Amino acid sequence: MQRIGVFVCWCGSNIAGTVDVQAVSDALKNEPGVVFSTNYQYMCSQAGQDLIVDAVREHNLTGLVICSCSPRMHEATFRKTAQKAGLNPYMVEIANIREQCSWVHKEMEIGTEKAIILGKAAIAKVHLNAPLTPGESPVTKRALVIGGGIAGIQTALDIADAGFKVDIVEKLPTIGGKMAQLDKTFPTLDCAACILTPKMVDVAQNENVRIFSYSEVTEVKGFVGNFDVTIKKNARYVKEDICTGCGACVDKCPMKKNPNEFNLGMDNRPAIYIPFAQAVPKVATIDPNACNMLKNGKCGLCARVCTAGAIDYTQKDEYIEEKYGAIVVATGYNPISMDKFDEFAYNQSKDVITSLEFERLTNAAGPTAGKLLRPSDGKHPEKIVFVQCVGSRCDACAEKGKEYCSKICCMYTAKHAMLTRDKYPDTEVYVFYIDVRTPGKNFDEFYRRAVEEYGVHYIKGMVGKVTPEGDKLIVQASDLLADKQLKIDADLVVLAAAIEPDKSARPLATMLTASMDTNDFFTEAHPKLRPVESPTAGVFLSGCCQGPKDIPETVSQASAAAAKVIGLLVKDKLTGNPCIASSNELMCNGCSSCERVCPYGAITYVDKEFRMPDRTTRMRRVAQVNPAVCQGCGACTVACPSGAMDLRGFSSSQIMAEVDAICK
Amino acid sequence: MQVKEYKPLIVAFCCNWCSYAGADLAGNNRLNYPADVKIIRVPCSCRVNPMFILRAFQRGADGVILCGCHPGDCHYTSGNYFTRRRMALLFSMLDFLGIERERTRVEWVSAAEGAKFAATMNDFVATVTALGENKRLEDLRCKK
Amino acid sequence: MQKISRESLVEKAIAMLQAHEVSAVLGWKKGEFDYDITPALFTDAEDLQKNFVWNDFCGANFSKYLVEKTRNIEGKILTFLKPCDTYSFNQLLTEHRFDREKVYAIGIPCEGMVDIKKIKDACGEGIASIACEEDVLKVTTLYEDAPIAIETETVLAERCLACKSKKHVAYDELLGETGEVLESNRFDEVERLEAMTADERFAFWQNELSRCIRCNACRDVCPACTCEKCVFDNPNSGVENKAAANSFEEKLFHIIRAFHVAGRCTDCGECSRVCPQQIPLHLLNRKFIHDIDRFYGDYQAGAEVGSRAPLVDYTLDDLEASEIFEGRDN
Amino acid sequence: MNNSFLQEELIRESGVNPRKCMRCGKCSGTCPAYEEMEYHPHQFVYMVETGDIEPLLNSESLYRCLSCFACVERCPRGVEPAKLVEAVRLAAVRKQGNNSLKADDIPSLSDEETPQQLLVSAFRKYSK
Repeated sequence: MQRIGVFVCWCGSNIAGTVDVQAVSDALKNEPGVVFSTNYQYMCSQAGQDLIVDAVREHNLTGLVICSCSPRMHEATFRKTAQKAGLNPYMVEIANIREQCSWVHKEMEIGTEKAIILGKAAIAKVHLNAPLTPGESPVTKRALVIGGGIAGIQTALDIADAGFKVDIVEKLPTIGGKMAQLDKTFPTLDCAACILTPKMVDVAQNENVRIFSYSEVTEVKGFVGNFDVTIKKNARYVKEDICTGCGACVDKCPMKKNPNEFNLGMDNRPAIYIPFAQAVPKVATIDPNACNMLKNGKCGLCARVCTAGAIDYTQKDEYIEEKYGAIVVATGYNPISMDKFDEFAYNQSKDVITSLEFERLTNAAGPTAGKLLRPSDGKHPEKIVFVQCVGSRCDACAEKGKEYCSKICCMYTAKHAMLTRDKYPDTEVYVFYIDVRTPGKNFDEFYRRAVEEYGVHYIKGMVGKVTPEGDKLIVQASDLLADKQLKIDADLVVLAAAIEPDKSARPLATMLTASMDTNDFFTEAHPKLRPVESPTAGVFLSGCCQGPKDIPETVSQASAAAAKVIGLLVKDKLTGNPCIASSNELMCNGCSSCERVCPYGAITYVDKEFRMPDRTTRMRRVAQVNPAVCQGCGACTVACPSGAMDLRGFSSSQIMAEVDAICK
Repeated sequence: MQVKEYKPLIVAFCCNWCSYAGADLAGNNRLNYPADVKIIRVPCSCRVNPMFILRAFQRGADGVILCGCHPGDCHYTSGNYFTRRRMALLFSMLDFLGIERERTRVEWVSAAEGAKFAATMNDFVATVTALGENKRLEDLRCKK
Repeated sequence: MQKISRESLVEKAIAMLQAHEVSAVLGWKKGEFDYDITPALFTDAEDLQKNFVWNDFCGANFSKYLVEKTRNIEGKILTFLKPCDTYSFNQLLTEHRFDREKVYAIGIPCEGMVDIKKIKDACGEGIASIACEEDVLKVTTLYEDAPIAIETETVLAERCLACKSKKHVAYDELLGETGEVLESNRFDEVERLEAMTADERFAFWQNELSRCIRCNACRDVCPACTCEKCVFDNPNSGVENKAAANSFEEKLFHIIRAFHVAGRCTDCGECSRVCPQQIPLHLLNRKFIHDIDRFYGDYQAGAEVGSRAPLVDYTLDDLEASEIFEGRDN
Repeated sequence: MNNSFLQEELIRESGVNPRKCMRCGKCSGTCPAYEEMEYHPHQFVYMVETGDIEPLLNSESLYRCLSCFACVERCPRGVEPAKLVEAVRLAAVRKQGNNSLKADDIPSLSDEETPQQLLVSAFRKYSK
C-alpha cells in the first residue's frame, strides 16, 4: 500500500478563488492510502517545494498527488521536487484543478466538488504508479548521409567540421548530384561548377568523411544512436585506390556509343567512363552492360593501357557493414518523365527538351561545349518557347503530373530566358506561365530583369499543343490577357518538367521505417517546428527528399540537419522517456498487430523458450519493445487483443482506476 | 414535489499534446463549460481502449467523449488515424446494439482551439442531458 | 451429401501416414451421437479406417487446432480444409500463430453442412441415428418406427446458405475441385437490424444476449480467439469475468470479443454453430465486417497471407466517427 | 447578370466543378476551333463560375465547339471545359424547344469523306 501525500495549491486566488482548498485537502485526507494532506498558497514556490520535501521525509510518503495547475505547466517541477525528497520522479500525479476546474467554473460549490473528484482520480492513479527509470543507450559517434548531392555534401561537411565521422553513400559513380549538371545558378548567376566543385574536393579531402560512390544502402537495422547499416558497393571493375583518373582507358575504349547519362543521353560516352572532369572520386567506372570484355571476354584494351594496373574485370559487389548513430536522407529529386505529355511532342521531336537538358546544352562542359544548338540539326535556334508548370499543379486525380508546385521552375526558366537573351540577343524568347512565383531573396528582382532588361516575352497562358512541321515546331498557345490564341513557329521548346523524389526513396523509407507522404516525399516530424527531422528518431532529412527546394534552401536545410545530427552525436548516452510500451511475454501471441500500428518501428519479434506448467519448454514468438525507439503513444496497447501490451505511466489499470474514481 | 435537476456525468479522454492543451487554453481564456465534464489525460487518443469507454459507462458515466489532435497533426504521426477507425467501428457497433449514438463522440481539438474545446463540451453536455440517464449500458451494482 | 467421398480422404490420409510424410491426421470423428461430430487426431491407419468421418455434419473448422497441435506434435500434420476453413488458416498464418512448414493442408470441396437444430425442429427430439445419403438424411428416432427422410437442402445451416466462397485460398494439395468466391446475401440480416429503430435493436439484443450463459464455447471455437491468455481470464485486465452477473457484463463480453476479432474474423460462423443458447453471435462479427467493407473498402480477412487488417491500417481521408450515421435517421 | 439557378443546373448536369480551374488557359491554347469562337473554353469555365451565363447562351460559340474534347484531355486540373460547353448548349437547345439536327438530316450530310466521329459529335451538339 502506498503512503500518499496530497498537496493542494491555492495558486494565490487563481484556484482558491473558486475552489475551497481547505475542503479539498480535508476531503482527500479520507481517501484510502492518504496519510498526509495539506494546502498551501504557492506549491511551485521554493517554500511550497520545501513543504513537499519535508512532508515526504516526515511521513515516509511513497507517492505524491499535487492538486494544482496543468501538468503541462509544472509536472516537471514537481517531479524534480520528488527526486529531491528521495522519491522516484514518476511517483507524482497532478490533478489539474486550475485550467480544468477553477478557471472554467464560477461557483465555489461546483468547483470544489469537481476538484475533489479530480484529486480522487489522481490518488487512484498514483496507487498504481511504479518507479520508472528512463532507459539509456549508447551513441555510435558516426553519421551516415545517403545521397551525395549538394544537400548530402553540405550536411557531411558540417558534421565533419564538428569533429564527427561521416560516410556518404552515393549511388552514381561520382558525388555532385543534380547541381553538378547545372550551368549557372539563380539569382546571382554564378556558375554551378565553380561553387560546387570546391565543396566536392573539400569532402574528398576531409579526414572525417568517407565516400562510398557507386554504392547503395541495402539494409538498416537498429535505432537512434545504434543503427546497423549494410552498404552495397557495386563492382565498378576499377580499383578505386589505384586508379589515378588519367583517362587513358576512356580514350582508348572502343565501345564509344553509349548514351551519356550525365548529359541526359544527348551525347555518348565509352563503356569505361568518368562522368565529368571534376568527378569525385575521380575514378573510372566500367558499364557492365556496354563493356565487351565483361559481356563476352573479348577486348581488354583498357587493362592494357592502364599503367597503374587499376582495371579488375573480376571485381565483385562488396557488402560493407557499419554502425551509425544518425542517418541523414538526402536522396534528392528527378524531373518526371515526359512520356505521358504527348501534346508537347517531347517524344516526336528532338528539339523539344526539358529544362535540365537545356542546362546541359548551355553548359560549357555539355554536349555542345556550351553553344546553344538545336539537338536535331545543330543549328542555332532563333525562337525559343519555354513552357512552365509541365506536370506541376495538376489535379490530384489526373493520370499524369503532380499536385504540388515544383517551386524551382519559375526561377530557372527566368534564368534560362535571361541567359539566352544575354548570349544571343537575336533570339526571341517566349515564356508561357500560369503564375510567376518568386518568393525568395532577390528572386522577383531577377525575374523582372528578365522581362525589363532582357526583353523576354512573358505570356500569361498555357501551351496547348506543339506540332513538329518541317524543321519548325508550331506552338499553339493561349494568351489570356490579349484573349488570343497564338501560333508560334519555334525552333526549340523547353519544358519545365515537374520534379519528383528519387525512386530510391520509397524502399529506403521502408528500411528506415520513416514515413512518407502520398508523393513519396519524406514526412518531417513537425511541418513547422521540426522540419529537418523525420518522426523516426535518429533519421534526418536534407534537401529535396522532403519537398521541392532550390539550392539556397537546400543548403540551409542541409546545415540544419547537420546541426541536429551533431546535437545527437555529441551525447554519450541517450536517455529515453520511461513512459513507454512494454509487452508481457507470457501473454503475447506474437500476432504482429502491435508492430503494424507502431509509427516508429519500435517493436520486433523474437522466438523465445517458455517453461510450461507441465515442465516442458516451448518456443513462442513474442514482441519486444525497443525502449530507445518507443515514444509512448500507446497505439499498440489497443491493437493488442490479449492485452499483453501495456504502457508504463499510462497503464490500462491506471486509466481504469481514474475512470472508476471519476464515476464513483 | 421538487425534482432534482439531472446532471450528467461526462468522461473526456484528451490527448496530451493537442486536446489536453486545448482544454488548458479554454481555462486560460476563462471559457466556461459544465463541471460535469471530467478530463482524463492520455498520451494520444490511440491509447484509449474501447474497454475504457465501456468501463466508464458501467461505472455510471452518461457520455464519453474522446478528443485528439486533428488528423495529420498527431504528435505520434499516425495515432489518431487508428483512433478514427477504432471509434467509427465501436460507435457503429454500440448503435447496432441499440445504445444511443449521441452518448459517444470523437472530436479533434488542437492546442489552439480552447474555444472549440469549451463549445464542444457545452454542446456534448447539452446533448447528453437531453438524452437523460444512461440506462442501456448501466451496471446497477455501480449505481449510487 | 458431400461430393468427395470419405473413402478417398481416408485413403489419402493412410497413404501419407504410411509414407511417413505426416505423423498425424487432423480429422473428424463421431461423438456421442451421429450428429455431434468432433475433431480428432489420428495417428494410425486402423483408427482412421474405423473412426474417420466425413459427412454433412463435419462443420468444425480445424484451423485453430493447428496452433496447439503443431507445437505438441513432432513432424507434419495432415489436415483437411473446407473452403471457409482456408480463410481462417491464412489469417492464423498472417498472425504467425503456427508454423506453415508443419502442416500439410488438403483442400476439399464442401457442399454445405447441415444444422442439427433444424433437423430437430423437423423430427423432434430423441434422435437415435442419422444416415447421410444422396440429397437426403435418414433420421431414426426413438419415437418413430420408420426412419424419417429429410431433404438435406432444407436443413442446411444458415451460414452455408449464405456461403461467401467455395474457393480454397490455401492448400498444399486439392482433392476434388475448388470453386469461386460467391455473391452472398450474408449481410441481409445485419441490414434488417440496422433498419430497425434503436429501441427495437436494443430489445432484440437484450433478448438474445440475456440468454448467454458464458459457457465460452464461442470463444473456444473461434479461430481468431487464440490468445495465450484471454483478457476475460486475466485478473489484471480490468475486465476479468467468469460469469456475467448482469446485462452489462453480457454485453461487455460480446462487444469486446467482437471488437478484438474485428478485421481478423473471417466470418466462418463457428461461434453461432456452437452456441448452446442459439444466440446469433455471428451477426456482431458480420456487423463489423459490413462496416469495414462500407467504410474502408471491401476486405476479406484470410483471403491472403500477410494482408493488413483494417484496424491496424488507415488512410488519410478515412470516414470520421461523426460521419458513420450520415443518411440514417433510425 | 447573375443567374444562379442556371449556374447550379449547369454545374450539376455537366459534373464540372469550375472552381477547380487555375486559369492556366491550356484549354484555349489547345482548342482547334478557337478562332471561330467568340467565347473560348477558359471563358466558358470562368463565366459559368461567376454566373455570367446569358452571353454564353446567346453566343454562336456554342455551335462552334467541335466537341473534340481536346480541352478535357489536356486540362491539368481535370476541369473538363467541353462538358460545360455541352451543358450550356443543352440549356440553349432546351430553351428553343427543338432539335437543330434530326436523324433524317444525316444522309444528306454524310459522304464517304465524313468521319463517323464527326456525325456523332454533330448529333451530340445539335440535338437534345
